[in-house]
Amino acid sequence: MGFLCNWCSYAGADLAGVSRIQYPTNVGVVRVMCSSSIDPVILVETMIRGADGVLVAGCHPGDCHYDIGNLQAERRVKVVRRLLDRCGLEPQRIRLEWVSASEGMRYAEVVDSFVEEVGELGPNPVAGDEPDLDILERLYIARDVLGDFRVNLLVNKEHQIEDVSNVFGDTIPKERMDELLDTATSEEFSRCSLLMLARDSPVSVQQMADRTGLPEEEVLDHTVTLVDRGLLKVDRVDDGSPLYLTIPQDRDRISTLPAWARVEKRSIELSIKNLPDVDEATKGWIVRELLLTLRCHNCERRRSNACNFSVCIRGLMSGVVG
Amino acid sequence: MTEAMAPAKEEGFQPSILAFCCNWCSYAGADLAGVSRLQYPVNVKVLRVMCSGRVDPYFVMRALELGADGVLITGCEIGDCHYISGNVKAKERFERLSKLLDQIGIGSERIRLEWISASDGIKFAELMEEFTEHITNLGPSPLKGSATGGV
Amino acid sequence: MSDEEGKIGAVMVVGGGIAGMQAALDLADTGYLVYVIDSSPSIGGAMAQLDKTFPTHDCAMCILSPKLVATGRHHNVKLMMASEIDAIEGEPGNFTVSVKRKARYVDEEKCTGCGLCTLRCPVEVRDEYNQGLKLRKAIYLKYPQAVPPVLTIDRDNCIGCGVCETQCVAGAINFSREEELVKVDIGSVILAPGFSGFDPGLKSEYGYGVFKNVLSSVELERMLSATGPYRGMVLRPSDGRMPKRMAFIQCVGSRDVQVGNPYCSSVCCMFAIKEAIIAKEHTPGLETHIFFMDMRAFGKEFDEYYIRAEEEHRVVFTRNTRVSSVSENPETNNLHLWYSEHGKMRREEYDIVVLSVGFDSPKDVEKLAEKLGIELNEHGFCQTDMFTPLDTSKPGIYVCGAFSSPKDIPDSVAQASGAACRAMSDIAGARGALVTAKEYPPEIDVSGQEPKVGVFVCHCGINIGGVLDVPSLAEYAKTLPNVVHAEDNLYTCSQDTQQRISEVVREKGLNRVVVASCTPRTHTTIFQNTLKEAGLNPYLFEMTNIRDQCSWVHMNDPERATEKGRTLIRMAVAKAALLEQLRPAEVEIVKSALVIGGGLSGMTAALELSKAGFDAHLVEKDSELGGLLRRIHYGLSGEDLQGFLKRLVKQVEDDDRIHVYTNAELKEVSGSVGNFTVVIDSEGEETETHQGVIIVATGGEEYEPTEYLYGKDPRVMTQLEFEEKLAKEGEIDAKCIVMVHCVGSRTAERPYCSRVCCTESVKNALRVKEMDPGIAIYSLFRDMRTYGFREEFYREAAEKGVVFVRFLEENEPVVRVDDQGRLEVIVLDDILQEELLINPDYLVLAAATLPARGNEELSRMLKVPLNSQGFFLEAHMKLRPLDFATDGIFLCGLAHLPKFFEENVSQACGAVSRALSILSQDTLEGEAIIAVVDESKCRGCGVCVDTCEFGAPSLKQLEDGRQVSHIDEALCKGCGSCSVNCCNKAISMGYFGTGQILSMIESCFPETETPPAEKEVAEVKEVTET
Amino acid sequence: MDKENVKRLISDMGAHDCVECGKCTTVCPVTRFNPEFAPRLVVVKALAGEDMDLSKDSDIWVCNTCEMCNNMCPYEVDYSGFIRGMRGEARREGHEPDCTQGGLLHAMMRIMANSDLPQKRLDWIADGLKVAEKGDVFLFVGCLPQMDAIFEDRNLNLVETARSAVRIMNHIGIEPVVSPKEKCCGHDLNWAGDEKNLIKLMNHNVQVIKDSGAKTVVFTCPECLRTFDLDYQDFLGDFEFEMVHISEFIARAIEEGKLKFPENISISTTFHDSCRLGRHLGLYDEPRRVLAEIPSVELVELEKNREAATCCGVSGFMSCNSISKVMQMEKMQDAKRTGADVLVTPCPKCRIHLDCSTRDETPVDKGLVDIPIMDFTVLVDLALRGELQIPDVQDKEAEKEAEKTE
Repeated sequence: MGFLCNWCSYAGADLAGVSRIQYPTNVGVVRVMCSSSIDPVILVETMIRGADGVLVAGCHPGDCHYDIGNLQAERRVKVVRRLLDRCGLEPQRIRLEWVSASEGMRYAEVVDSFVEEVGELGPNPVAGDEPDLDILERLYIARDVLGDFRVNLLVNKEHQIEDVSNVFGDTIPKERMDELLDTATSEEFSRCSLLMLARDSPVSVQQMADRTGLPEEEVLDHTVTLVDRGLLKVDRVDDGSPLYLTIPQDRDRISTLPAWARVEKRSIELSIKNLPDVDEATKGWIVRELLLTLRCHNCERRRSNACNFSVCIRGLMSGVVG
Repeated sequence: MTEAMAPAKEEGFQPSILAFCCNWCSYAGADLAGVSRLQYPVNVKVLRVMCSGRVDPYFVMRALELGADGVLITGCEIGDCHYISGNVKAKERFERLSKLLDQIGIGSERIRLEWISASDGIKFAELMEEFTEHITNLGPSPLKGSATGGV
Repeated sequence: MSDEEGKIGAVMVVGGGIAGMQAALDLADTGYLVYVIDSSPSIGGAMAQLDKTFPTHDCAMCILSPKLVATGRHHNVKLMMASEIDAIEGEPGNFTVSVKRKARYVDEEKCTGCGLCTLRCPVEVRDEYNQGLKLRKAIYLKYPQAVPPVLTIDRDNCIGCGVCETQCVAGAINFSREEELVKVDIGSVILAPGFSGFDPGLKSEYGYGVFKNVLSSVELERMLSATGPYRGMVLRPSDGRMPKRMAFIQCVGSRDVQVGNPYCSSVCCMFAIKEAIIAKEHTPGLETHIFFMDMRAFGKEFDEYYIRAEEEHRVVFTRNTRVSSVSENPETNNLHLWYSEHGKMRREEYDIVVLSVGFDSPKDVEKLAEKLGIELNEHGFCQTDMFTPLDTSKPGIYVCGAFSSPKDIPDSVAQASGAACRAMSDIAGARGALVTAKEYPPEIDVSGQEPKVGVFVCHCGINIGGVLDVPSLAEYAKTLPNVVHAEDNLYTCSQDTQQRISEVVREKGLNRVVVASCTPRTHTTIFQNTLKEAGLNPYLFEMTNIRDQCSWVHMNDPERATEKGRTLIRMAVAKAALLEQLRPAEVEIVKSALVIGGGLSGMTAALELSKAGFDAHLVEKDSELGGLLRRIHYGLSGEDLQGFLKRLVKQVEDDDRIHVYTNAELKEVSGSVGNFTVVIDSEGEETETHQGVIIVATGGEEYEPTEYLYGKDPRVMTQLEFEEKLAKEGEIDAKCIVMVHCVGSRTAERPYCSRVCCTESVKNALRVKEMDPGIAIYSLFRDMRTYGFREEFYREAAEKGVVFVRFLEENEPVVRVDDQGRLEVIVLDDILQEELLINPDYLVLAAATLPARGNEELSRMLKVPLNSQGFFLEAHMKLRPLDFATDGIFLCGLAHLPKFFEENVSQACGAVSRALSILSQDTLEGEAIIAVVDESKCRGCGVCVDTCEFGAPSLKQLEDGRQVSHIDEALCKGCGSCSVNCCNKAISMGYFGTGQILSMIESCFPETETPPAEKEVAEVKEVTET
Repeated sequence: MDKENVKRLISDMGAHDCVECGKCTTVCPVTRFNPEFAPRLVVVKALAGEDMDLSKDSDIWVCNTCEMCNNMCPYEVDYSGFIRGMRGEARREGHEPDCTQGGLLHAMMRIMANSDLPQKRLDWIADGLKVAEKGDVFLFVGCLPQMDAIFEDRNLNLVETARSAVRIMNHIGIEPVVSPKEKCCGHDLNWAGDEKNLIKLMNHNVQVIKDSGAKTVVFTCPECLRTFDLDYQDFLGDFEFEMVHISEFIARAIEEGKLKFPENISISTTFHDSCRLGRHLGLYDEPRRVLAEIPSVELVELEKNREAATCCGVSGFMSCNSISKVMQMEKMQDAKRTGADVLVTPCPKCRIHLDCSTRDETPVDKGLVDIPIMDFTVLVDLALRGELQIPDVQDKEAEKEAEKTE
């Protein structure tokens, strides 16, 4: 599978075609406006779908039509590579190449060498009808990691903070950012795997440590964070060790409501439904509008889903909160 | 004169129950049950007093006479009373009132005294559930629509 | 004290821990402007990290949050967080301090503490508050209940990605803030920076930081706390399992010259016992084992707590054992403890080992001391002396809390009040200068008017509106009797609706307001405030809870929940119609204080009161002042106490504001806070005085031993008698002296520790060694309780050859006279396990300190309780050690508990500061919801007098000879028990009147007619025929 | 206020004959301490047809209905009947009396009237007492067990009166009928103007007695007897069964020689003529004859006795206030002055009110009023069994100590 940025590498591929330069047929090409517009989740998704290798091609640093798109892509691929490694797949299955519009020949060589390299690595273990379930599960975990805000945010902000300037007007050295990104990626990967493990039946720290191979104290540390985020809970204590269970995130909860307000959509629609002579569309609009206009009555601001009412001590201070 | 038949348990009978809650502990427990969104039946209406020691036996008798199916008195755990011994007095009066209700036939199982501390939201919700069910099983108060009475 | 100009009525408190907060509240209540400076982003200090507190097992946060909110909300207190003192100049009463305010990048006015920004912050950092057991983000709130509730950006860890700013709904984040320097003018400074925990890693032999399951006591405390990492569960960090066996090693970083902390940190013993008990509660089947040298349980009810821990909670105590080292079994991460017992090396295995870490001086305190120009002692704590324990070396700057010497919470709180009093003494003239109060429009008298009720039903967003049909409730309210206006609002308690309510009140001439919304427990004050602003008496207001007790709990049954809402509103309107105007009673405060007891505490209190500009009436039962101090001659470092006593007595007698009554006792005390009527019988002549407050300082007495041949042999004497002998004779001819500790203390009959006698024995032993080092001294003790810096004198005594012999309670020393008439003492040495036989020339007994004989009588007269041992029982053992439950009466000195000279001085100043928070006011507002007596119906049977716990009702004679009940408005708390016990309902309650409650009951059950409808008499006729 | 009813009331009670001589006002115990109240004024106002203020603190509720005025009135104006009528009128307009115990007893009586509940009221029948389902003699117990429950903390042990009555009857070979169906006689509701519920209770009680086939109904409580004898028969005409007070019953048994009293310790008593027994029913001599029969019992008459006996301060648990307290003090001082060992009263209500007046604080010195109080029937029963002794005074302090050690 190949993702080619419209301005450089796709043009390069066309040039190879115009110059009738032959190259293997294995690479299916997808044109994208810029190499940075490929969300890392898509890269993992393609591997899950069984692609043996993914090629990302963009403009040479400096030529990017969108100024720094290619640098972003480079960082994203680095993260995905690291995650693939954690999943037990060879990182080389994903390759990033700079191909300018004039380099038809280079494009073909790139395709040649990539097809050959992937050939040596052999087929994607999760492809076909009996995929390697263990790796597949870890790929799903990788997808969860990339779906969460933390890793994405660090990757996206990396350029701004390292090269330009952060909000304080100074920059953070590259090593520190990379080290931060590495720890974040591996931490989130471990946490998502714990959540996956504890989804159906409660598991203890030892069981999680054995199944994921992580050291027990690290597993314990992660459980603390996951419990704090409201994603994990202690189901029961059995013979001295607590068993953890993932908390299913139900869909019916109204997202713009604070976590504690477990008022379901159903009851809002209930109170709106008997509004006389109002058509369905308007009713839908009213429900949405009502939810958006909620103002927190002690801070006068639009309510948000993390506005943890009981913590809002400003309310307590003004005698408003119990 | 035939033995007064136990009033038939109308299905769908929804008892109406009055609860006296003391401001410092049980009312706070009720609020905590609210904040933690513990669901419990609608039948109980709360009347706030400063202390369970403020609940006069006549209030309970008057409520029963007016058709209350059950009356709950709640207060602080012994030793926690904001006024030191309000709940102790409430307990003494409750025992005397129970004897009287047994004697005149209403039966003391229609009234209940419970200690709920300010952090006992769950206990409050469970009490609401259990007492409503208990009164539902007992059936409506014999004094309801009591204008008929007589021979 | 005339108000010389130039004195500034403001005080700066450095440190926002429990001591800083107590000092700030005392000062603010007395009318001073207070700046509280704290280097951390919010106040709370070390106490905020605690789960439970010893010995009462109060939840630390439950008793701390009221103080937090009070300090945060007090209109005389300004919080300056994340700030440090940069420089100070000026002289006592007029300082200018420049304060360096670190940028926290969050605007304190706008931030509501909602924590939304923390969700999206990508940077995770180890959380210091949770001792690193938990993670926090780069933008964080120190702990959930932090005050002020403002987030802070940790500049060192933040990568500046700016996500938090995008998330902040309040727009409170502003990255451009820089560090600023602020100049503040104040009158005095109080230092309460607390302490820093000893880093257990420095004791490498215990493997902290190397072995995973070796914890510090603070880490365990965090684990035990519900807001801690494991939500209250104790888990082994190595494998997340609950431990079976847990060991505590005491004196880690205390009583340890090697690490430079030779002193004792005073609290770790009791802290360990508490943690051992609570850990067992959280972990079923856990065995806890404490290794210690001396169990220093010297505070109030500490010894009973220690005994209960051993007998009831089965905590195992191994005495006299200092664990030498800890090793780990790599597979199981279990730990092996190596210690010697009776000479043999022992090894035991545990799942978790807890190191009871001691106190170090606060972080970078040298810098602070240098800036302020105050001296520190060799351990980095503040240098104070025995006579002025609250003053630093620089005049105008005072100290309290752990910074002066390691101490527990009650002692810190007492010292904090003391420091507040000392700080006020410099600026007494400027009291109230910089403080303002809130005004309200004149109140309209609605009595006699027809009730006109306004009903406001609240949506509370969708909290109520989502379940109840609020508009229909408002419509229904219109149909109720006496209701002239009803409406529903999205947020009744929001600012604009408050204005709306005042408008409607004026427009429609409402004289009753009913609000149907959430819980009255928290919101009544807001609405009552609005009524006052609209010119209505605040008690013409009734609130009914249709949120916490209706919509939130009946979500799946909206129809019947709305029906219940209607009933609740009907009940509220029924009561509202009968509400009457209530005005809280105002009590004139007499500007003078009564001090009972003319010992050290009493005299110090009287002098401080006079300095603050108030008269003090000092009542002393003996013929001369001084109390127990008359028998003490020198301090630990040889200070001349008798000289000090003479000067103190002279000061007291010369002060014209102090009226001394000797050979005096109290005949009778009546009245209540602000106006006590006190009859003093001094030398036969009775004088009746009126006092605003009372300070109890009745001191204590030395125990007359009955054991060890005391009184039968002149060579046996108590420590005080021995001290007098040494002081008088200046030398002693003896070869061998034996001292016995815990004589009369820590017995079955008196299970408390008299706290001072261990140190007293060491003092006398050192005195003897000074006179003649050749004299052999044996000190037979059970637990050496020389806590704090007194530990060094214990070590000095040991170095000078005093032989300390430990004996166990069960085998006490035996004393007899042998055949040659020599004294003979036989004791089983617990360490050597062999009997010692000594023939001393003198036997000195460390006799216990007993409560003063008159306490029993006084406690009945003042109606204040005694504890089981006969000492006075304070309002709250941890946070109100100097107050009684009854307002206006305070406590200090030995009357509270046996204590040292400097502790008495601190407590005396503290009691004065507590008293000034009342004396500084002109009037005191009492309770408004109180009992009201209908004198025509009252039979004067006195049942209400017996019922009331607060002594509010009393029988008074009317002119026509009838006796009727009279309620003392200042004492009545409004519980209503008396009105129920009154058989013909002569007493009713304001706001919870009998008629009002009955109207609510009747409106709650409308179906059956009330009273039963009238039937024709004719119906009677046909009955007779049957 | 309905003019017709008042007119009919005035004619029924013979109020026309009032010549406003004021004798009633002079003897009225309430007027002595409450100058604003005067029975004469009430009647005069009614006669003049003026609108009367019937709210709860008006004159009609302050009257103790002790019928001193009826007794004294030369023209036999039934003043207390008039007051009872006016209270019925006030009740119709929604006014209610000021009840003691917050109205707990009236509520209980209304509940009994308006429901038919299986009552549990015979627990007091101790072993050894023989009672019957059917029989000639019916013992009407009244609300003793209920009042014992309400006033439990005063441990008056009111039900002992019923036990003594049964013991006395068993002694002379009678097994009285005691019915679990019996309800409150309605005396208090009647005097509170609640005629409707009185009628319900009346119908029920009369039916119960008819079902038991009793010929004679013995009452230990004068208030029940007065309600049965006068009020019930006002409505239902004369009954076939005979109604007697326990004192008449015992006096008759003594005449028939069925009762002999053994030796007892000598005890001097003084007798309180309860208004209902005395002035309402005219039974003055029977109790005295019985006491005279007990050899060792000596009766010292109160200064104001028989028709002149003052009231115990409260009737029908209504309007108990400072005036009743002063009345009670005077009564108890009179009793103490007789020097008797014990004050005997035939009526349980008098006993409750007089005991209440002395057990707490008293405006006068405690020593002047601390004479113990004993029920007439209990005294006779003890005397019959030779176990008569002087009860100790209700000492509240001692009770409190006992409570503490419990």
